[in-house]
Amino acid sequence: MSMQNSNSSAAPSWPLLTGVSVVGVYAHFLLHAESQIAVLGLAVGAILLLIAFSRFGWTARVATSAATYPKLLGAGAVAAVVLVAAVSYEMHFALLMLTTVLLYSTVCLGLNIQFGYSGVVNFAGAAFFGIGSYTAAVLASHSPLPHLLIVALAGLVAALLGSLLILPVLRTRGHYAALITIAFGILFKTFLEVNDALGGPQGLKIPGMEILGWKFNDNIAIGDHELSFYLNYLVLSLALCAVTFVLVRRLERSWMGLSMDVVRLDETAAATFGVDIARWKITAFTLGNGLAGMAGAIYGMMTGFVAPNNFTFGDSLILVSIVILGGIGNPWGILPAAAIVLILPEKLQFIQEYRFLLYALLVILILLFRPDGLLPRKIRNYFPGDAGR
Amino acid sequence: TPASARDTVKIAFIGPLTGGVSVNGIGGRNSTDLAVRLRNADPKSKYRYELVSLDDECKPNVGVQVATKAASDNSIIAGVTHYCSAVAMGTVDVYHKFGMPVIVWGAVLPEITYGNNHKEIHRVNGTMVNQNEVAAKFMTSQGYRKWAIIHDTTDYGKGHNKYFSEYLTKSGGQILGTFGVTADQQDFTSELTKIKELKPEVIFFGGLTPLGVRIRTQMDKLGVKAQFEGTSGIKSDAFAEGLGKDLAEGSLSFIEGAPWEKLPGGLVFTGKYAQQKYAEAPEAYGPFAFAAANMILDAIEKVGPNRKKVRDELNNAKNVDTIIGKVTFDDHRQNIVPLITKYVVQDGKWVVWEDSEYGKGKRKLMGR
Amino acid sequence: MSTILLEARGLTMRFGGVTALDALNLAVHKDEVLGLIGPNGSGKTTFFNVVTGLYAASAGSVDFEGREITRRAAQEIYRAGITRTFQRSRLCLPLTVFDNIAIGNYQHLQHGLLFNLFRRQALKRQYQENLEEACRLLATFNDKLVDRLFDPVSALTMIDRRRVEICRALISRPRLLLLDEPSAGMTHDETHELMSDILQVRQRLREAGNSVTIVIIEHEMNVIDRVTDRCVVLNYGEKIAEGTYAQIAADAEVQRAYLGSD
Amino acid sequence: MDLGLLGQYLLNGLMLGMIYAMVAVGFTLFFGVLDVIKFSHGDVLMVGTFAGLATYLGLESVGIDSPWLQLLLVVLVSVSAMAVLGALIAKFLILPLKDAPPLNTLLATLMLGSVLRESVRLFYPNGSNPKPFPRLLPTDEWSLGTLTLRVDNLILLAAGVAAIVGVHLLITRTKLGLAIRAVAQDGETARIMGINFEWIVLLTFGLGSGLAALAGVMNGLYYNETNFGIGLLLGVIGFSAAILGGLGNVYGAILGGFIFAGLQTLGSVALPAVLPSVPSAYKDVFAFTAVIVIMAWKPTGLIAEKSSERV
Amino acid sequence: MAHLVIENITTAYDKADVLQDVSLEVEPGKITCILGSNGSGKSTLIRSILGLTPPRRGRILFDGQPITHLATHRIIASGIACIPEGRKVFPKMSVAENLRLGAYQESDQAVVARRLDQVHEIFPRLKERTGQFAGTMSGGEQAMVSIGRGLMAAPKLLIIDEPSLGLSPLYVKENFNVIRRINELGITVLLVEQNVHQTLAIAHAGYVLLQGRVVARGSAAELADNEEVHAAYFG
Ligand SMILES: Nc1ncnc2c1ncn2[C@@H]1O[C@H](COP(=O)(O)OP(=O)(O)OP(=O)(O)O)[C@@H](O)[C@H]1O
Ligand SMILES: Nc1ncnc2c1ncn2[C@@H]1O[C@H](COP(=O)(O)OP(=O)(O)OP(=O)(O)O)[C@@H](O)[C@H]1O
Ligand SMILES: [Mg+2]
Ligand SMILES: [Mg+2]
Repeated sequence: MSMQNSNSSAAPSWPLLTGVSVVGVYAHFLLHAESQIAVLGLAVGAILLLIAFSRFGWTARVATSAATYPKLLGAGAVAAVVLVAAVSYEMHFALLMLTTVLLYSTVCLGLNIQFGYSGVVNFAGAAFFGIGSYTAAVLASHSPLPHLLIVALAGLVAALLGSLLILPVLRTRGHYAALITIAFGILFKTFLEVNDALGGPQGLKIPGMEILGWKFNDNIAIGDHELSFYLNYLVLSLALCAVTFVLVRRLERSWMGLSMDVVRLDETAAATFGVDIARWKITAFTLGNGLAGMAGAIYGMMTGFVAPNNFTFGDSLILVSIVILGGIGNPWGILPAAAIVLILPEKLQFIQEYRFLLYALLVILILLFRPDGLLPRKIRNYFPGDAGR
Repeated sequence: TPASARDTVKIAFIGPLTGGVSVNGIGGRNSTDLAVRLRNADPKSKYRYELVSLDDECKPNVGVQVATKAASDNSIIAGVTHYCSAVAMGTVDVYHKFGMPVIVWGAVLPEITYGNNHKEIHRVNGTMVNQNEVAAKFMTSQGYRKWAIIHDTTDYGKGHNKYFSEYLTKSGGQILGTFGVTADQQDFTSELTKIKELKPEVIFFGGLTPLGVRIRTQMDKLGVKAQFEGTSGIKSDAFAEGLGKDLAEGSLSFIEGAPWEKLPGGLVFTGKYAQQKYAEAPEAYGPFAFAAANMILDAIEKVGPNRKKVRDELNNAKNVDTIIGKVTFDDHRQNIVPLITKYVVQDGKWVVWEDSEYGKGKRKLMGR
Repeated sequence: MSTILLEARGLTMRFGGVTALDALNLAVHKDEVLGLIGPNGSGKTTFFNVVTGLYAASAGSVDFEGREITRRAAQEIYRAGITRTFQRSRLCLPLTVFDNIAIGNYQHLQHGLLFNLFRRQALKRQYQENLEEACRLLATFNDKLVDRLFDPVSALTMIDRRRVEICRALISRPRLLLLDEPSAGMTHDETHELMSDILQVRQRLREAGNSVTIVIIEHEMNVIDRVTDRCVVLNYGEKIAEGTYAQIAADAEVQRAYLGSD
Repeated sequence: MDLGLLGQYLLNGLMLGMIYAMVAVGFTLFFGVLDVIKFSHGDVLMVGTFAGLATYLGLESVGIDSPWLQLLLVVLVSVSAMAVLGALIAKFLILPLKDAPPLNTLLATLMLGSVLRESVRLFYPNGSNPKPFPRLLPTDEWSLGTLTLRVDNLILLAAGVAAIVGVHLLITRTKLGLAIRAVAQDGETARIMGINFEWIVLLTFGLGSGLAALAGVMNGLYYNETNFGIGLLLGVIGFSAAILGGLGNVYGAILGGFIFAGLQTLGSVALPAVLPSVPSAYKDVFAFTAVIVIMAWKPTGLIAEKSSERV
Repeated sequence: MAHLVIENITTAYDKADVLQDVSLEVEPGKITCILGSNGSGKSTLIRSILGLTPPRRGRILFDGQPITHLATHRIIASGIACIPEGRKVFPKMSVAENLRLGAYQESDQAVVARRLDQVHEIFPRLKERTGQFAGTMSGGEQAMVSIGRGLMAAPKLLIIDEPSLGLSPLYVKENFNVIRRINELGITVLLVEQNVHQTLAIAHAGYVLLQGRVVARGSAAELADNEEVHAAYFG
């Protein structure tokens, strides 16, 4: 066989490490930037950095290096998040944002299985996220169940409610399928608002998380230092996000991923070669919704409150735009995209009522100049270091 | 002391600056900004104040986010916060947790103050309970008996529906039908046709200006002849402008607080507001935001920029003079509003009922 | 060579007013190469589509290895051992050559959640096996394609794509292979080579104990002459002739309707 | 319920359905041309209304006050302004994205919708408040018992029908329509046929946006009120209606529009009458549930596209 | 007159040049063919002429006018029509509409109707199936639609890319007859075909492309004897 298995040792690892560090440092400064000048400076800096990276071929080096050491890349990413979090240990807001980014990333990893692999469109991501939050609200207030179990149950409930849509989702395609989920999202929000059983439009309070007596909502005292209680949620979310990431990645690089891709690209060819279309669509839809539900539960417990207005069609679109901006099908794209989509509007607070306008314009510009997203999906390689790159 | 030598103290404003109800948020923001500017221009003030305004988009999750941002920033001493009730409900715990005193300037749900015992949470505007009690009694005293209710399905509309219906039945009014509508609904013809069939004397509307304008306009289109009665949410210039003089004529609204247009302080407010050339009007709740900001600024002047002290100072507010009348906080730090003011549109302007030709008997409400 | 592998009886397929297959009776014998020819629009592709379960027959039945497969789902028919190529190539263009071939082996791949996500070593073994088989197949058709195993199919020329499509149909070792105009657009030489390659793979599979029966649709009479054991000629969805190429080429009706007499 | 009221519901439903249908036809048109869902459609409609309103105010200020002349100019200015806007959108947003995945176009146009909406809110004088839209049509009315028939409604209904029929004829009967459809199915081959690809795309977007503006002005004339938020919901409903009917089919869009209006009317009036425990506020829940059920039953819309695929 | 001259064009898709320095000439009134194995750049050449993938260097003259960088519809307007590779019928349009689009630049209904009759005469199947969506037709039927559509344009120069792909032997013969007849009507033809025997039988002159370069040229008879052609096609 003429495959080359040998070139993996050639690429050095330091470009990868440098890349991860640069991104980490940048994220840190971005999280902490408050003044207009700082935000603008960081924006300009990002552009210059990107130009410099591609001009001197650094991007390619980082990419090769990343492809060679996937484990290192993962570890690096986790380490970067942990470091950024550690440095901001008492900055509640920064930690809240970081955790939000991680939870949204988890949801989008799920959406990515749906949109990116099996081609099931879902414009009701926020609704399933919301189902998770509501499940957590109900179970945590009215049952003695351990909270980690509640998170898992929230995922289950979201997946189960999603299966109400299975029949129409399986029968429709493309824009028609989009309508089903759009209708469901709107229906969900309106229903919660009209029906008072779950708090109606005013929403519900959710108790903070508690695992084995460890109260997530209390600040952590270490010696003289008070660490923000958000660190609790951050660690949990990071764990969920990282595990999800690894699993999604494995799923992509397996026969499951292959089957889903074929279902997305050509149902006729798929059927001719025995691919069980319904099975993969259901798997993707259910997995994705379940992930949204779990993330929603943690998010709900962290913010302590849930109301229908959190889960509008607009919020579902935010999720979809993260998936698209990141580069559909590439889990690595989701993290930076989630950071941009969530943190940018927040950093634009200083332009007040103009921020949404500017934000929308920025997204359009990204779409025009990076039509395949920030990090376009790569060719599948089933096992690290194998010939496929 | 020269202005530059004064220490800078930050206070926050939080409200909806984008989206459907942003008019009110921007009006509140401008009013708070006005209070800060006036204070900074005052040579007697001890500090230079800086306003940090944040947009909660009228969404609870965003609200919690920005509340955390403000509350976890210890340089921000206190806040003038929230127009939307669901957002306020979501954030009260955050303020409590971080110990930042805030005064709610627009959200009307009773539970915001009564649903917890957080010493940080105050409210200058009244709750929908006060408003609706007066509204129901006043209308029945005018001799009306039959109502149809339209309310939006947000916390605002649903709350108003609940309390108004309660007081109305107590005062002997009869409700022929209740219709919930979504906040972005455009067409009400089927609801109104149904109402036409029910032949009520009054249509009570619980919701905000944009919806109010649409419903009143479509009532006219369909020939629904009934008195139009709204809540505090329609008491805005935009309501009268959006309908035009003729259609708006005779519409009623009830709002907590003294009629600030008539108080000397209120006139100053209007004058100064105009001077700053804000692009947007203060809207109904701007004066509340202005009053809340001033209470906070006064407290800081008095006890210094310290959250706990400011909180305690605010807790004890009794008979504080503001442009919305005297403010006294009860044991839930809710302003015991001495007064609900009734307004009626007369010749394209909201006029205090007692001063209007209606109040004086020269013009008649519909069906009287 | 007389056991019947596939048998269509009274097979009829109507699209609105068009009758694409008209009570067709057709038998495919085990181990033969059957040429299916006929004028454009005579129903050849439709026959494939009905057999492979993409269209539901309006009437009639199809038996495969003695079991009825009429109107079964395409997936079931694939599992029964029938694969095909398409007249207009239907590959997943963004996917790699390997991916496109591997999916052809769907029934032999393990799809469990646990297997795929957690038993990575076992998966790797299965992956290696498929990789080797894909390479072996590709190498038969075009050595150079092996180096392009991890290129997206969209980067290949039309004829390489067709080769990939044939590999996809072969990797699962089907018992019946349906080829729809495999040589279209190829030069004389290329066609010749392609046919030899297909026969070579078939030979190899037979030696390994898998006999592959082939039905081939072609408009290139050289090919039909060279590779088929028997031919069936369709016109307006009906069988108008049957026999060896020499026999049908001499048939007057076939000449009139299809070959065109010189 | 008496006959007059029934007639009134029917008339309301018709008017509402007509407006939905006009928006849905716009969606169908765009979908027909570039296979794109242009989600900013509703917001273009809204901008069209504001353009009409501004024209009216301008005319008032220069002293032109004949209602018919005003009406003519309002429609003209609004339609042509939106046509230009539509063409610009096509040129700078849709065409550059034509090779990108369709979801990108969807997202880009959604964002564009936000840009338009926010721009009106921020830059139209006092744009965040509702605006009265002038009554330019005669308001004579006949009362038949409890049914009120108004001349302006009838005129609007007729205008809507005329606009939709006009668009339909244009698409199916003219050479331009042929070119539009050709470009939709295969841009490159359309060019080989000698069709000016870019021009046809711009033209179609101009046309669709002009139609949106017309719908916007009609919406304004009907409700005599407008605000920056009307586009969002009309967009979602128009999209639903277009899909419900079967994309790419003008009749489907019309049918979808009326069905959606019917569902909402039913939900707000009939539903509470039949099930007293269900208040009228559930009407959207009802309408969207019905949409999902209909889609499960007819997965390619009520008037399914004629299949053009084969293997 | 329909005189196409291609001077030293180089065309590329992304990076690699697909055509390198190609020059050729299509003489008015003649059938000129282009031979070449798969991927040698024949279709790319056609795309360059049509302005779909304009050349990076070199120029193309039609009747003495440069058309190198004109928009495609302008090039078509100058009297060129094309039957593209892979048929490219409009799948969601009826056969009749597909044919009508072929004569898009002709607005005289009578002329269009006359051409339609001619096409129906050549391909009776198309008349039978006027209302069928082209996308649902069999492979060969689609080829007929595509050829018929090209004929509807009544161009000065007709460019044909592998027209007999998927056609039955009878229609392949018919097809070559049609091309010859078209040519006899005075239409210049540029023909790309794999079917070398029959192509050289009707062509007047031809070129052989190999990996994007012209490696042989000459009259049909010369090419039939040419070594390279033999090597590539007759094995
Ligand atoms: N999905 C469909 N809808 C309508 N008609 C169809 C459909 N599929 C096939 N047909 C018609 O059925 C007839 C047979 O088509 P089929 O594709 O089987 O022909 P074929 O023998 O493969 O021809 P070719 O050699 O040209 O590929 C044709 O007339 C075709 O137009
Ligand atoms: N859109 C494209 N993008 C990139 N490369 C292309 C594209 N189209 C063709 N190519 C490449 O250009 C080369 C020439 O292709 P072309 O289609 O012109 O060949 P051809 O001679 O027409 O072949 P065939 O006989 O298969 O039709 C091939 O190597 C092909 O891979
Ligand atoms: Mg065929
Ligand atoms: Mg070619």
